Amino acid sequence: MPNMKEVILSIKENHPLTSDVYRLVLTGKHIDTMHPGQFVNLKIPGCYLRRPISICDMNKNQLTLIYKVVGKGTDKLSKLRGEINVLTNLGNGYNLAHAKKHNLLIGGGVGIPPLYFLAKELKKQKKDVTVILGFNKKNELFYVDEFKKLGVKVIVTTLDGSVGVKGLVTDAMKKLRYDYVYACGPIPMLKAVYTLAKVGEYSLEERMGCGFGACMGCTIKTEEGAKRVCKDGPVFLGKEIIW
Amino acid sequence: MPNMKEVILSIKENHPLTSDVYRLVLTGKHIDTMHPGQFVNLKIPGCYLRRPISICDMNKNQLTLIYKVVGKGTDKLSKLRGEINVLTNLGNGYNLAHAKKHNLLIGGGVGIPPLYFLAKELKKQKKDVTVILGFNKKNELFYVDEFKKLGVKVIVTTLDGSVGVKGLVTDAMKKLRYDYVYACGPIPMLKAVYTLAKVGEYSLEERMGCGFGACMGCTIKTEEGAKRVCKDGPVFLGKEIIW
Amino acid sequence: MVDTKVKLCGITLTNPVIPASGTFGYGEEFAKLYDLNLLGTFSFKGTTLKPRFGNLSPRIAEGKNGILNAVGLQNPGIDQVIKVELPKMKKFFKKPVMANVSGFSIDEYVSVVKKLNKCPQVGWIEINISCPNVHGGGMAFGTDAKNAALVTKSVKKVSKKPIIVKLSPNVTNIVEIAKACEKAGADGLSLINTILGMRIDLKKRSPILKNTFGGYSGDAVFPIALRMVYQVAHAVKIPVIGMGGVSSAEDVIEMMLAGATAVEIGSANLVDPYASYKIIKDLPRVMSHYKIKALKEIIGGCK
Amino acid sequence: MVDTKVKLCGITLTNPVIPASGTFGYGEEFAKLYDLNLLGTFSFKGTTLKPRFGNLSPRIAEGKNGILNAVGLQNPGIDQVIKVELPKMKKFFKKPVMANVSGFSIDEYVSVVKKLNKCPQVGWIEINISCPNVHGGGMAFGTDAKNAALVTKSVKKVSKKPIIVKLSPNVTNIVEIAKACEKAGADGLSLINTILGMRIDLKKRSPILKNTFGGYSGDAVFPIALRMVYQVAHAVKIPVIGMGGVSSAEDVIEMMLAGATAVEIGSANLVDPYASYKIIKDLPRVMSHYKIKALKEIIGGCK
Repeated sequence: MPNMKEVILSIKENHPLTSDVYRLVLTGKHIDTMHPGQFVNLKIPGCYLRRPISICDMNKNQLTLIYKVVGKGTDKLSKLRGEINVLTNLGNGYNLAHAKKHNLLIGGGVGIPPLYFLAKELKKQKKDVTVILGFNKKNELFYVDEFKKLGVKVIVTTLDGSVGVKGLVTDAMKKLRYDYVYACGPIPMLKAVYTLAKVGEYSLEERMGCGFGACMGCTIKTEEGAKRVCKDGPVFLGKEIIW
Repeated sequence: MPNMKEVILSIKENHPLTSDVYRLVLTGKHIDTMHPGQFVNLKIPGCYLRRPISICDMNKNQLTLIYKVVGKGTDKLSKLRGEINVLTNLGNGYNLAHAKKHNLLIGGGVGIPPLYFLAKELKKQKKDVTVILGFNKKNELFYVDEFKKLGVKVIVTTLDGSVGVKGLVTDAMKKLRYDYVYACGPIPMLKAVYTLAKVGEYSLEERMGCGFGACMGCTIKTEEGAKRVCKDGPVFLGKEIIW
Repeated sequence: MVDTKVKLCGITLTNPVIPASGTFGYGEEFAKLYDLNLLGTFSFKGTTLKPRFGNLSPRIAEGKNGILNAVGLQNPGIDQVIKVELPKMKKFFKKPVMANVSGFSIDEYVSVVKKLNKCPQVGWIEINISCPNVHGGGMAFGTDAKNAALVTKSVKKVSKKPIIVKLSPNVTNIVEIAKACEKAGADGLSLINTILGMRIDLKKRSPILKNTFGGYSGDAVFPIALRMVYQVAHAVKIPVIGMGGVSSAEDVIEMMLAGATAVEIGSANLVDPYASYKIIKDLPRVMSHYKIKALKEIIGGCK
Repeated sequence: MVDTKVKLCGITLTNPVIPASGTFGYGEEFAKLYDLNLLGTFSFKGTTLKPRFGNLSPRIAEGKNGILNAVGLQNPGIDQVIKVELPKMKKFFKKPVMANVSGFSIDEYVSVVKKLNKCPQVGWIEINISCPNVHGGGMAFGTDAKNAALVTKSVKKVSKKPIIVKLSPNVTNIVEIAKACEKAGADGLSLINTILGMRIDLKKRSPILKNTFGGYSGDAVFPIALRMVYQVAHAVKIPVIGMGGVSSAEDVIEMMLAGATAVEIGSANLVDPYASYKIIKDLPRVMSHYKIKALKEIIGGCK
């Protein structure tokens, strides 16, 4: 896999998809090809630490990221125009070789974006893909049509039932047939999913110092010992994670 | 005199006049009329403290400043485009009512800009004005023609004699007739000028915290006791200053 | 409608925002910009028994996201403050003001406090035992628990006003000093004063500040100040005023969650003369965003 | 052609730039980005006798122009470091490396130092008596002159390598502790370690760091670090390594003018993995700009 690289990219688009979820499209030459589940680390002027964002889509010379405004850093990011300093090729992504006949992708809220890139790549490999997209309520929906355009089966769940299946992503899982799972979202959701599925790969989130394995800031305990979410993850096998 | 005011102004021009002296032209509505010798305080992104710069020229909705790149702050300023946060109406300027028949304006290096505004206002009042502009060498000259266009008598001095009178501004003074002096420049120059002239008003420079009299950061001892350069100055009568 | 009221040593503040001593003069410059009666109160320029010019210039240097100052307690002296500044202040500030007092000996602190007893405008006396920019006295009192207690006890003996002791962050164990002041009778504590720092002029190869060292304040020190406020507020029962790099309504709330009853705004007033005003105006919005109905309810709310 | 060479405890460095312990791992991640032999040397991840997981997450929080960390000395333990990390390092780093050692008892420091004696790759041993993120030991040794001297004397007794003691800034009088270490036989001192700080999550109303407090580092602490380096360098005769918020070649020169013989780069490596490389490449330009022919000539040059 190519090394981490520092690049200056142009902000082609930085617009809201919902009230607080934004799409950031970056362009520039020499963007290395990355894999679904990997992330980049953004230098936001006025913030000391970079902000890690997983890749939502990847085309030649173009990178698409989706992020949620949760604090001062992401708020500054949402107002950023012009150029941005980016560390690319970070982390280990999902392992597409693990895909089986029926693959179930499960995303919750802002955990959904990396699954778009994954679904796209799995379709290229002619794999059967079903996606469950979990939201709280209707006005928080994003990227549902984009997933549909990929030709994958899309199931939407909302906590309040305002759209699709009422309840949690796990409520939608029960009725489905699948041999493998790729998931990304809040820890409680991932835990519930793994408890049901007992298989698959899960992308974890943790506060990071560097994002490339130097500071040990994001280390977690796993069945295989201490692992850095940024360097050894962010994607881990369900059985590795201590739930 | 109108109060200090915080305004956001547009950067119309920010270009070098020499290798390290820049002209910054700011435009915006509600720029209050200021007086020669007053200054503004600029918020430069990436710097905590504002940077005080005296006014070089003032037209309706337009402010002209000239500054020298001396450190990281002014270097950042020289690269700044778009908008800038400015505190206007700071300090007490030169007292034009003190002008006599033959008025001599003396500026050294980056101390020259405020004298341009002063010369312009004195000419409006039909006063007789002679200006001595002191530089180190030829390639550091700026604004000589602008002064000439005001219709004032301009004498240039250079340390190395590459242009005009060889030597210090005081060498050019000796041959002149004048009843009053307005000066701005490095302390040793001001001191030499006052020693000869024994009259006039002198603009002092000091590291400032706030620029509007709150922090006492720029206080100096004067014949009339402790004075704040930012609020009680920056222009002082020669006889007030403890040389 | 949110409730921003807090009670500081028996006196109710309409909001917890207090411009800090040394960044607000005696209020005059700011009174021209906005109605100072919008403030909770403000702490006026550190005052000593005799007039002081302070240190020689340069007294100011740029930090990194902060400011270094070595003003050295310039002030006209308590008699002048009582004769000139307080009457002037009366015209634009109708609330009780906080008097900030510095000294170079116990006697000096005591004499100034006695004079302030006669000033009805003064609601609280903030005893500065932590000025890092003066030699002898100042910080010497604030970096030793015994001395800190001695000053506190001596001024308490004569003071008719609540005594708030302003602590130095330049210590190994600020909790020990805070407890000593509480035990000696302090009615409240305020922290942190500035952190001793330095910058060097690379061209001249000499310190930028004539005084060599200066007090470092501004955004940069916020995480250090917050930690000390949290430590002290959890160790004492008297109210704590939090300060150090506070520049937004969010910062005010973070300080209060750490245990601050009120919050002083310092350097922010210097780079933005409207800072304290803007913070007060922004508080209701930020409070509703974080579902805070009454500020007094979040004091020490960080679990 | 400018001369960037300096001598640190008998070993000549081609330049004074040293990535700091805890921000550079064992070099592996950075060796993929640039040739580490360009560095003066680097100080590897703080190592203890037994393997340590460190603190629970979150271990990282944003400061204000800095970073708060509460990693808590995660490391595989000295045996693993000698067996696995040092041989791996040998492939990409040919210079003597600085071994950073932490402990929770004098015996632990001593045992680790004994093991390092047998490692020819190790040029210096940096004794960390100032980690603010571990309970017991760590900073406890660094905030008391007697304890600091005791650790120093004990490791000096067994060490075959120069001992550099890393000091804590969380003290009232760092000079007193520096002198105690010098008297106890330290060959050099490095400062500052991180400053204890805190941030609070306003939504959760709880500390961002699981450990509540963390060590604050990055640009924001530079003026404080510079002041302490200046104070210590003027008080001791042994070489001082300056660190704390250094992020540019100008900062390196400012630290050396204050009295630093070499300069460690910490947090800057985390936000820009090429930081140390860029600083080294930029040094000659900045040196000529300030008319510096040889770096060793400006050490302590601030008058």
